[in-house]
Amino acid sequence: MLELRNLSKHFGGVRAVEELSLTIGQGEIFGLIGPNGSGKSTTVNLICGVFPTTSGAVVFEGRDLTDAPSHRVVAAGIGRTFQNIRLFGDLTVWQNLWVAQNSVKERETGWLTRWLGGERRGRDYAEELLKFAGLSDRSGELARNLAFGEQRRLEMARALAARPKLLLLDEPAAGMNAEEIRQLATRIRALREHGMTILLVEHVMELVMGVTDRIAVLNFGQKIAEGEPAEIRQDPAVRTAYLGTADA
Amino acid sequence: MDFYYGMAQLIGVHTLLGLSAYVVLLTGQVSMAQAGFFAIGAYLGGMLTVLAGLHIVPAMLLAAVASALVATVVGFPALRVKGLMLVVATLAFGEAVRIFWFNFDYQIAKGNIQVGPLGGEGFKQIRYFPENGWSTADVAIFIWAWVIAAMVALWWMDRSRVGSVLRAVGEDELAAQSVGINLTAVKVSAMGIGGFIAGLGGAIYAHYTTHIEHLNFGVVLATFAIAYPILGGLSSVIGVLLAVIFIQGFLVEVLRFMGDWRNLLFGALIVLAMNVRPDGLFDARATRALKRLLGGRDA
Amino acid sequence: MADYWWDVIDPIQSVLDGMMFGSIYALIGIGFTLIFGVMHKINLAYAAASIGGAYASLVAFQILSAPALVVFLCAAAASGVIGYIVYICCFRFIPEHLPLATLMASVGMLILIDEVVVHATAGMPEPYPAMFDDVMIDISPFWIRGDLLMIFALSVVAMLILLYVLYRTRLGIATRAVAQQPSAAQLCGIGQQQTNAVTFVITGALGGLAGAMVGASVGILSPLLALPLTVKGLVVTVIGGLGSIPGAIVAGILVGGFENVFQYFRGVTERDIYVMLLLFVFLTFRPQGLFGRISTRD
Amino acid sequence: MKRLLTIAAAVGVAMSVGTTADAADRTVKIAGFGAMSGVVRSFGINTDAVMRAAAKAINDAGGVKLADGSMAPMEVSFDDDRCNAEEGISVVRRIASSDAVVGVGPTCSNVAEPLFGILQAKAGDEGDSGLQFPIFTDTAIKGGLAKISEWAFRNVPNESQMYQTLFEWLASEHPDAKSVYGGVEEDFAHSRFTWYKVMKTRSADAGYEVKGEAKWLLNDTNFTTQVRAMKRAGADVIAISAHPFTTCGVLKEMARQRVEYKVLVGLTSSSSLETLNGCAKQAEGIIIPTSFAPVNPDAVAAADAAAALGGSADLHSAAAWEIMMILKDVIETAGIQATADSVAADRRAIRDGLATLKTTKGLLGEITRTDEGEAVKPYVYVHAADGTWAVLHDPNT
Repeated sequence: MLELRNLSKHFGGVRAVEELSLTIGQGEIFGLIGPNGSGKSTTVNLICGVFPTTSGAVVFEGRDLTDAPSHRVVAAGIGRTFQNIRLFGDLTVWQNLWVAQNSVKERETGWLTRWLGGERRGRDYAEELLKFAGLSDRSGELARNLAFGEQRRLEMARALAARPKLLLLDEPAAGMNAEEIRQLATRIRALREHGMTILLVEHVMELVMGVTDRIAVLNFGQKIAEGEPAEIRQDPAVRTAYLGTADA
Repeated sequence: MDFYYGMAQLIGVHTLLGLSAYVVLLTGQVSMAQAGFFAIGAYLGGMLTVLAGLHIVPAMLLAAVASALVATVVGFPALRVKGLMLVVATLAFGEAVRIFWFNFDYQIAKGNIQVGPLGGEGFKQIRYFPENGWSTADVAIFIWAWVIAAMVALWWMDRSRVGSVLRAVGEDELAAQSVGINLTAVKVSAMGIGGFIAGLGGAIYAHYTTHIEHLNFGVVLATFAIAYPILGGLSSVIGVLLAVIFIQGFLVEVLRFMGDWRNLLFGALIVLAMNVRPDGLFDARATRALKRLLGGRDA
Repeated sequence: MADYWWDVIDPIQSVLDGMMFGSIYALIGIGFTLIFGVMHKINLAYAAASIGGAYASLVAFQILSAPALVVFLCAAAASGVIGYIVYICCFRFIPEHLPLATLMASVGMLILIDEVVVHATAGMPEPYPAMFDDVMIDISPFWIRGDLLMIFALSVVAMLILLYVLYRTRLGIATRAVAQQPSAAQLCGIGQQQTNAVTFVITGALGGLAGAMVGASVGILSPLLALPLTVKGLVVTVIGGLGSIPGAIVAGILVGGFENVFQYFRGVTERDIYVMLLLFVFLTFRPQGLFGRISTRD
Repeated sequence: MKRLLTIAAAVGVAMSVGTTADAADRTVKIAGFGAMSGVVRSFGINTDAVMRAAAKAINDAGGVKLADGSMAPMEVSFDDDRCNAEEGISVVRRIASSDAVVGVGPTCSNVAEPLFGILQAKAGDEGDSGLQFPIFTDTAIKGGLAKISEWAFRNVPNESQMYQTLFEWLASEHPDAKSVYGGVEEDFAHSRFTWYKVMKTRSADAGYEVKGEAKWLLNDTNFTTQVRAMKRAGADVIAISAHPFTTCGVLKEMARQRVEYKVLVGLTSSSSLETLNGCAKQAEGIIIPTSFAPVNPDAVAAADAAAALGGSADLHSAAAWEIMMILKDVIETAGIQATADSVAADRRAIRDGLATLKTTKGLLGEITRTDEGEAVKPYVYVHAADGTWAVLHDPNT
């Protein structure tokens, strides 16, 4: 479904991502892990067209998305969340979802009503998303007034509002307690039930090992291992580079 | 009574100027080019009625469209820069427009006098209103018809998805892109809408002051343009109107009796207002209260 | 000398004059850039405060008939005080996350300072002292105005002092720390508000000197000066690269020089259009300015 | 909401214009306006003081005689228009909504021009909805403004005539001076008009060779390039059409570059204190034609009366003195009622009275008035000598 071909990104002399190749299949939950500064977030940003690639290609469903502007990436069916939450704080919870409704399905309705119509349009799907994120009773609240966990959930719901096929989650568990992480894992699995493909970039091993089908490990911008969670856990290279220092 | 109609005219025109900056500010762009668009509207509007003999309404619309086109063209390079760079870039553009009109001569004979813009000496006798027997009240009502139309359109836009999208872009461009918003389209359209409204305002301005010259459209006017929405608070079009009334009505007109003190108070009260209400005179809370008052659903 | 020679000499002479005049733009540009560097905010009242300081120093000139250099220093001191007042009124109490509010407040301050000056002087042009204004250095075929050279030298000295303060003293290091990492600096015990206030006083003093230099180079002060200086100062700041002091210096001199080139070849009425075009060229091909870094923060 | 309404009501009250006139003590209300703030603040201060001084002089002598033979005092008000077109219009609309019978002002040409535009072009023209309110302008020198409206009158010198005779006189006084070089503040309507349409053509008419002109903008500070060209031209007469700030800047630069000239001519409106305040030393000898100088007992008395009220009588403000005196005569001839109900009729009567005037008395002698509402005022040539303006020559003698 998503294929990265020899993707590289250099910032000046720093090789943030080097010759990275990955293939994520339809319906898969794919984990991308690695120590701090290993290039995980850069990879997400490259897929989303935040900054231009140095070399290599991003191919999604057979279409070349290398260096496509972000909004085209979204239109192609890729949604994302951010490591440090980036909600529209001065908009309400509901409006955050509303602005994100850019999918093909919405575009089929007349542009006039879609853009200039009132807030009632697209309500059903948004209602569904709010329920999914556990925010049904907070739709009129300004996003900035939400608690931290709620903000994380809203951001994920916002990414889903555009009806993506592939969801990139950039460290969604950062700052969460064990209970919240458990709920997150349930939510991720539920998404897969709905046919969503997920790329999970994460630090928290508990989560990654628990929900992913396959994992790739980055170190210094390069892929040092790829395989099923169990294999990765045993991989000596990974142990020295990463797991050796982190609590598995 | 004439005086009040005159004030209504002035407040109406400045509200249009403020609204034009408001739209652009929603996308997070502080544009100091609004005075430039205003000038384009003023000169073209004046030329269309005086030189081409058009009726005021088509003259205004044509001037506004031209001004919107220029604004759209400015919108593209403006995408590259943000923050202070954008302030300075748009300021430079506004000044360039002013200097363009300063160097622009186009006069034709009409009766026994020459009419049309004449560079540094200005463009005089744009007397469409008095020549056609419009009373001060007529003109005030005419201007307010436009102002209300613009305000209703923008109020509606604010409540529609467009408004949320503009604000989303203003708040976080990266996040806005990542939910599929086309930044270029949004920012350039905002510039275009702003240019259109500024063009309308400029065209009326030329007609109600009857004489324009390049010095009218300098940095001071550009500053006023952004002052209205900022002082009014960016939460609704009502704020813009309130800020215009505060500046043009209160600081300029009501305080006139204070003579010498008026001008000292002018700056000082703006400083004070920003300290007391940094979110603007009419902030988000006030807007929500108003929406409830109007029976709207507080989504 | 043959006539055609003047066609070569005159433009060069114009550029020389312009570049020396540009050192004033540089001083104003440094002020904008420094405040931007530390607070990421624009202080639009800056040029007005500079002229205000120069006006305040007229007291020393007209009543105490102090020598020119003392008058200049008084201008610097007065502008430092005004800088502090501007900080208190427009920046101190307005929340950090509302840059538009501070922008507007500084506009209010600009109007206020201008109007105070107008009230104090009835808007009359006031004579301002200069040093060496009767000296004309003749390096045939060119000549250089003694007072402009003096202004140039004083500006350079002021910039060197500023660079020393910024890079060699504890105060300067604190300022730069706040500029780069406000929260981390706070953890290290560097008071952000104190640093900001000090930045305003230092840049204010620098602006006062610039105001005095403007007065000295023209020979008169007028409240008319504040607005054009604000515009030119901002242009210089952007061309030089936001937050870059060497950038502001080079850009100031560059803009001063170009201004005169355009004036010489295209006339005074079109001059400023070309200055603005120069700015657009920079924004298009080098948006980070002469010495600015491309921001890698998102 | 309630608080908002209270504020709105308060604003409404504060904005309202007084329209009550007590029949018992009738006064003739004259409304002055001009710039009291900004760089031309001195204009407003002076005009305000001169108008009050003139009103005091008239009232001390008994006041103005009304239609029914009773005497009424003159009452003067003064509003600040910031030298801004929109504010000027607002101020006049405000005055016109009060019971003032005539307006005196504005100072700035750039206010006068739009302002005259909102007045009715032809008095009594039903099809023209312009404001019907007489305005008698003191300063606003830019040529030919009064023809915009029949309700507009000016008491300003005729620059074209002044400079014509000045250059003719100079040609006879300085037969060795053959050529003229101009300096013009290019972006200000009045100074630009005066150079291109007045000084340049009039000096050519007087037989001078015009060698060109240096141009600068009104807030320029660097004149090196322009002055170098000026020096290169080597003209005998330098004529500067600019306001005091840049006039001083240019004169200082001319001193630095040691520009040599035989005669220096300046713009009418620069014959004020501002120029002397800014650069008395460099301006020494500059010759300016002006419609006011304290050369006779009347003029001295007017200047003293103004000084007593904190203003200075110069060519701008002295015109306001004359206007007050002219208005007194016109009002007495026209015979106005000065009651609350007669305001419109009184204004019309004053306008018609002003329109029929052929000659009036001025401080320097008789002023002839044209059908277009312009004045042809007597004038003198002054020059800067030892930090004051001294009369150099009186063309009438």
